Amino acid sequence: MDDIYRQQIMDHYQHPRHQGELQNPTRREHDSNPLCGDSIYLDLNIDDEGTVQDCRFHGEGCSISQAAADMLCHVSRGKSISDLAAFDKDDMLKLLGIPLGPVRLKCGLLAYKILKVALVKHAMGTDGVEPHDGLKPPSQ
Amino acid sequence: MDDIYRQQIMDHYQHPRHQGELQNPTRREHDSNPLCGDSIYLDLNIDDEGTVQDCRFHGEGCSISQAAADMLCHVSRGKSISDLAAFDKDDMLKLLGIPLGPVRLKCGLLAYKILKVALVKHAMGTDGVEPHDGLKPPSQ
Amino acid sequence: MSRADFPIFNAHPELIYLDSAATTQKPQAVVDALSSFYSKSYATVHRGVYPMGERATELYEGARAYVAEFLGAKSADEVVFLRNATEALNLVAEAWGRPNLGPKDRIVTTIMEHHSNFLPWQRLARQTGAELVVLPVTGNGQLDMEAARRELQAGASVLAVTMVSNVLGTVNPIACLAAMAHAQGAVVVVDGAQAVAHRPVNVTQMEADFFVFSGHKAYAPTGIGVLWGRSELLAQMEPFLVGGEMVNSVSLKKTTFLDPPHRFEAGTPAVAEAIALKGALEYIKNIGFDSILGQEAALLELLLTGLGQIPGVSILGPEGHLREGLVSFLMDGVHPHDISGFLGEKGIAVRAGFHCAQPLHEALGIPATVRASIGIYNTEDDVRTFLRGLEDARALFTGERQWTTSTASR
Amino acid sequence: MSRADFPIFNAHPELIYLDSAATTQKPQAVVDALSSFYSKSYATVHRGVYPMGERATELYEGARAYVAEFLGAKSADEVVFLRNATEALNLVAEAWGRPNLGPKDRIVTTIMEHHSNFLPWQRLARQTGAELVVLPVTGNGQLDMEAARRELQAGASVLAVTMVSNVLGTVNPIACLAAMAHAQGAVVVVDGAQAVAHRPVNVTQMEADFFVFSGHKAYAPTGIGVLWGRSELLAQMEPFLVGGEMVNSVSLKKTTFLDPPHRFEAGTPAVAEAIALKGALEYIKNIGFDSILGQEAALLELLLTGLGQIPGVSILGPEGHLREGLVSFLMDGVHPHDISGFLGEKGIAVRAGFHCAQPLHEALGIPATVRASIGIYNTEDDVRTFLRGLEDARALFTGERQWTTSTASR
Ligand SMILES: Cc1ncc(COP(=O)(O)O)c(C=O)c1O
Ligand SMILES: Cc1ncc(COP(=O)(O)O)c(C=O)c1O
Repeated sequence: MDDIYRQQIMDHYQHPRHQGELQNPTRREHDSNPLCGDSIYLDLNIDDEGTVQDCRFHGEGCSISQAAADMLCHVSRGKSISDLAAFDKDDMLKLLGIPLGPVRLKCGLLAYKILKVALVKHAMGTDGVEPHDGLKPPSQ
Repeated sequence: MDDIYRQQIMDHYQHPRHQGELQNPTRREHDSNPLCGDSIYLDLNIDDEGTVQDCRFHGEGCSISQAAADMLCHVSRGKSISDLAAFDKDDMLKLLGIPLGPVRLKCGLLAYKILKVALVKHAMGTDGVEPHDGLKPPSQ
Repeated sequence: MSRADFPIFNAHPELIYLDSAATTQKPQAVVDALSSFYSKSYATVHRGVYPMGERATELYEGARAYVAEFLGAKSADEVVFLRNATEALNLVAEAWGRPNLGPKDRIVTTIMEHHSNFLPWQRLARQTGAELVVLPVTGNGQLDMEAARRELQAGASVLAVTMVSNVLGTVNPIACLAAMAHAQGAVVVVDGAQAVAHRPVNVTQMEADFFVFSGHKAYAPTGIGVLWGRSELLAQMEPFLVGGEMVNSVSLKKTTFLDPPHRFEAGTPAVAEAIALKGALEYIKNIGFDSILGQEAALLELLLTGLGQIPGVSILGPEGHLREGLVSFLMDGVHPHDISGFLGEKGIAVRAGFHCAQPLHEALGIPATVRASIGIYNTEDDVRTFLRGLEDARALFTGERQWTTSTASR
Repeated sequence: MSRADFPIFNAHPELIYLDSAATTQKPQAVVDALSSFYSKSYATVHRGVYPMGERATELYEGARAYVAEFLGAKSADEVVFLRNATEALNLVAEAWGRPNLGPKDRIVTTIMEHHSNFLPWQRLARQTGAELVVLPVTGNGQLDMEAARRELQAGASVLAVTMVSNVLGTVNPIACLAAMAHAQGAVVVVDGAQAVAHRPVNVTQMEADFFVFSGHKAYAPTGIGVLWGRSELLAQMEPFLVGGEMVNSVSLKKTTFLDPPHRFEAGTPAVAEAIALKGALEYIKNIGFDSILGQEAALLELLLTGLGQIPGVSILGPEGHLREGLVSFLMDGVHPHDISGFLGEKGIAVRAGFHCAQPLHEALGIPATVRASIGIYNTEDDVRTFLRGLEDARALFTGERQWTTSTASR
């Protein structure tokens, strides 16, 4: 039953759609899982209306961290930041579809964590106010 | 079988022969077992020939530490310091005659330890030389 | 009743164990928790990307969450696993205290502290120049609240106080002390070593800033202790020990550390012990504090009454005031060591000495005491046999009776 | 053969455990040592004047004596029981290093150290102003002895070095390094975490000054580690943690401490764990290092040969040189995490990551590695199944083969 998800993960891993860098991202955010060496950069182009016009990732890591990043870019493109504020941990895990133990959970959620931080910084950077509730950086 | 020794310990404890202080001891030495509150002073009168002319103890503590001190005073009186150098831990334990666990061993050996230190100090004090082998302070 | 849960009484059916304030015996459930973890799920935590490693991590982190709940903490991230209460108190003194205290600061503690909640502050005070203020006890063995109020109002940066005295049995009014301390901006460090197995603890309600305890006094294995700390404080603190398992990234130039609680758990932790600690706390919860408080109070009453009837016995600690199920006492003319040695040979385990509270003994002007302390497995018979043994010891050591074979054997 | 001694393989007959460098499984004898102590002789140590307390003390101090003998130490008083190797290394850095080092001193260590033997020195160097010198490895994964000689001759106050690298498997020539270090008056701190379970250790012969290891990597429980130190050095050191059980006498004015080793064991120690550690070392001694060395070398050979035949695999660590039964490697195009995750689902436990040796990975310019490591219970079949699993992982993650149900299940 997991197999279809696994195949999908392998597919995103081996044939990523959104890997690469943006030329002039409005925001570039990075994070890593030092324990396993996963490291991801997320580039975002967010327009004045707060819509994610484009989204790309690069970096290194295991199939799960890379596939998760690719899937997340796919989901994010064209979404408004308030749509994305509603996208939570569980949604990310549902997207991946396979059960993850405590260690690999970190791989699966790395890109998600980066996106959340990027959106918070964006919110703070553009209007200088504290992020509203939906945009708090997720606690580790 | 231990009973005769126990009776003897109780007898020394309840009717000590050598409890008290010497008027002008040539050496007074003190030590304690802080964990249980045993505390003993040993007064010695050692003459120029190195003979223990008199020996008394005072202080507080359990039956074993007090009886051991009393017994040790008894043994020491009239002995030369070289005789006493040969008197070792095992002799002290034999004198007590009952098996002692690791904690009460410290009670049983407190007076013995004090005597050994006193003799070493005496040796160092009188002729200013390092104590010879038989007079090393016992390691804890 | 619960005596049957403890295998030690199977091996020693006659054993009367009245030294639970030193360390408690272990229920079968805790012994089994260890065996079962080692036999079925053993692996290192936080690292293994294989199912057994993930399972071990879940068990370990699950134990942390359970401890947090047991203590009424807001989050599992506030719970740090260490070796014992002593290590936890040292960690607070060093990692929180040392960088925050200087010659202008006052460290307030009490004369009834266990060495483990006294020495770390004594050393810190000496080395930082902070003033060490030691609150006295009243004639009734309670903390002198008047002095507490006065000294705290004079300014305090830390209040380090035990929830329950391991010598007097006094239960201190922590919430009240914490309120007074917080009014001065002091950080409140509570030593819960004698409390967790015997009465409900809620760190949030008592408004502590740090709270520590040892597993081995709460029916759990040796080798595991807990530091609970308010997350804002833990977050500001530098690591205490450094090494594997607590880093974010390490390089020759720059090293960064994990967030609490892992920042404070350097090296491979006591995984099995933490998991078995959860088992022990579950055991306590299952019996329930209502039942524990009731049972222990009844035995304490019996103990206090019985001791009061033995000539020459004087009892330490508060009268007619909330107290823990432990009693320290003196007997005229009989050295504590002799009492505990004599009872020990009769299979009755009680403690003699300073109970790691020498300053208190010094302040009270007494050399050493005997302490009988109650655990979940004790019965009325235990207390009665102990009291009879004590009578025998008195008769014998005061010379009222001679030592005979029948005296010595039980 | 010895696999049958380990209950984990009873619970999981198919388990292939190749992560012994992280932590070892426990033989029944060790699990039994814990149960039996808790069920028959449990009490606190050094205090109880009752037979069970005395028995527990004898067992605990007996374990210390056994560890001393196992390490070839001169005296049991040189053995301190702590939580793990990490705590032991922190203790050395803080209690010996901090008061003895300053801006003129050089701390020499190596790039192959585990974080636990690196971070305490990195922190100490920063805070005292001492210089931290990190010796490199050669292209063949050995310690660069030329650099070692040069740097030590340039002056050194400490040499902190691992006996066996937990990533490269390299066995370092400790006696030779110690001689060079001592010629400069340096103190030699040896991290024996990866050694004690696999090869004979003699601290006297290797002329170490401090030697540390963790029980859990030597078939013993979690929560117990050992610091061995030369008695002259231990005697000069102030306590690290302070509290109960390590004092001579305490008062408001003056506190004095016990002699080593107890000076360094504040609070109630991990009594049961120390006793079970003795059980584990006895287990090792009974099998014998001749047999262990032979068996592990044979499996290592098989492992190295097999890995060498898989396309795209590159092996870390020395070739044709003494090495431990552990191999870290990389596979072209497949992330270490995926390898270990994939194998994990097949019941094969290997580790992926930096293995708490990030500086080494950084120096070698590699992101993370997979590590397979051998214990006393491993068989040739284990290694063969592992190698087959690795082939499958390669085929799958490089896209040579598609993910199917048959790939995933074993
Ligand atoms: C070489 C080496 N040193 C030190 C350690 C730290 O051991 P522990 O985590 O048990 O303190 C390890 C184990 O991870 C190791 O392999
Ligand atoms: C009140 C109190 N605090 C602290 C401790 C120290 O506990 P541990 O020795 O487990 O660290 C004890 C136990 O002896 C205690 O009774």
